[in-house]
Amino acid sequence: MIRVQQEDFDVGAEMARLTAGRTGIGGVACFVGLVRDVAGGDAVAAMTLEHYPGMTEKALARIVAEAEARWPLDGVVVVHRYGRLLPGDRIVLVATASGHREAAFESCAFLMDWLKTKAPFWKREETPAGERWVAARAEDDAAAARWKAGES
Amino acid sequence: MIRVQQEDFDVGAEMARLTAGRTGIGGVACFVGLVRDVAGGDAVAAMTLEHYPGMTEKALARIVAEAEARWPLDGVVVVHRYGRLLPGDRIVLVATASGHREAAFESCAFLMDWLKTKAPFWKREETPAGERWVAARAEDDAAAARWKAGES
Amino acid sequence: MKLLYFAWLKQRIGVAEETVAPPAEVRTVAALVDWLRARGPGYAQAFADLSTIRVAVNQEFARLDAAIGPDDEVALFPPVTGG
Amino acid sequence: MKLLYFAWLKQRIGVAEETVAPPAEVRTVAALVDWLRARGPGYAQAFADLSTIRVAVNQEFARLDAAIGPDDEVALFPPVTGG
Repeated sequence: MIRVQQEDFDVGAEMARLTAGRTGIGGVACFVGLVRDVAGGDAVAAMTLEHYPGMTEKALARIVAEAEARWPLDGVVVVHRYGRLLPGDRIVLVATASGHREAAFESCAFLMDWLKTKAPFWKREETPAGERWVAARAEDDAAAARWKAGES
Repeated sequence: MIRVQQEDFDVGAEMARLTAGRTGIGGVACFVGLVRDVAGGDAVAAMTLEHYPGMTEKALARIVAEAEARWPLDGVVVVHRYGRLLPGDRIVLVATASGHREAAFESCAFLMDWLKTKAPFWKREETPAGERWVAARAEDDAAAARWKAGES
Repeated sequence: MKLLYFAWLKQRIGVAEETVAPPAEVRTVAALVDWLRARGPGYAQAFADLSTIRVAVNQEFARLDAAIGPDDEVALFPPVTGG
Repeated sequence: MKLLYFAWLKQRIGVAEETVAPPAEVRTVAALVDWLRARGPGYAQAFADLSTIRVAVNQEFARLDAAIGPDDEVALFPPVTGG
């Protein structure tokens, strides 16, 4: 299930929904990304996420399909927020359910890595020096590239 | 925070507690292990977890300390249940908070791998053929061993 | 042709979205960007360094040499930073 | 010396916990296991294959050659399977 929304999400409810009424799932891995109060040494008062409605959902669906092709998954949840968020606010939830924990962990990390480099979101930070757009990180490109070998 | 308990836990509440009032955390990785309804091709009606009170808490504390020594973590939660559980029931929760997602993911996977091989829990399954103790898996030993290089 | 701009590209150009009708010889994203540059200083500044520009054609990532036509939706934006 | 047994070891031996006073020459876990084997068929069966036995002395994992004394808590159990 993929959702792009302004409002916050309930981590426990999302994870419970993934496994509700199902008894063949061995484990659920999950990652929640949060707004940090500091970036590049500067205080961050708020962060605004902009996205490309229409393309965002398609890009996320493609990334999820790729994860499902690579690992035996019993379910995937991706929820990504947009709009203005404050430090400590949740930005994104990725959760993957599988019979085996290795598949759950790996696919969850994969989804985050690809989402960071292949989904059309942009972050703007409010700092004491003014507003600035967050630059793409080379580490994120490298993290996404490590899954490349098996790319379909 | 480490807890060994018979009762269920609330995943959302545990994750929220990890980050409550803190704004420097970039992400939380989490894993929830569940009772599967099948094992080795046999239906599992229930699973009973036995543990070694006293040693369990010490072993988990040591594993958590090792994770904290290896990764820059802002918080760790481990909750492990014991007693009789049914398919779909939660067994274990591991959650790690960090400024960086790589540290959160890796430490969470590490904790699960070490917990499976270094914490004194034993599982007994109820199957149509009777009760049987779960045998240790070679894959779990291998998963735990991959973190060995840097073992302190 | 529908154009969309995001993040700082949108701010420099000053619009989020516009419909344009470039001449027939504009058949690739690169040619479109060249044509846009001549539209004003905001465009010229936004497209000063192509290494910082990413492209989607009809909501799929594409390269600067991707072919485009009058019915396409072309989006121009900096590298993504979500998650 | 306090002994604890877990999982199928406990079931085969028939007790979860007991206090024993082995002779002074029993100074290691291995010697203790040898001494226990002679206590009855349940023990002999439980300790038939030492490769399936794990040990903790005073709630820390230990090896079969670990030294033990009268005041120690010694636990014997199969490989762990939690998580």
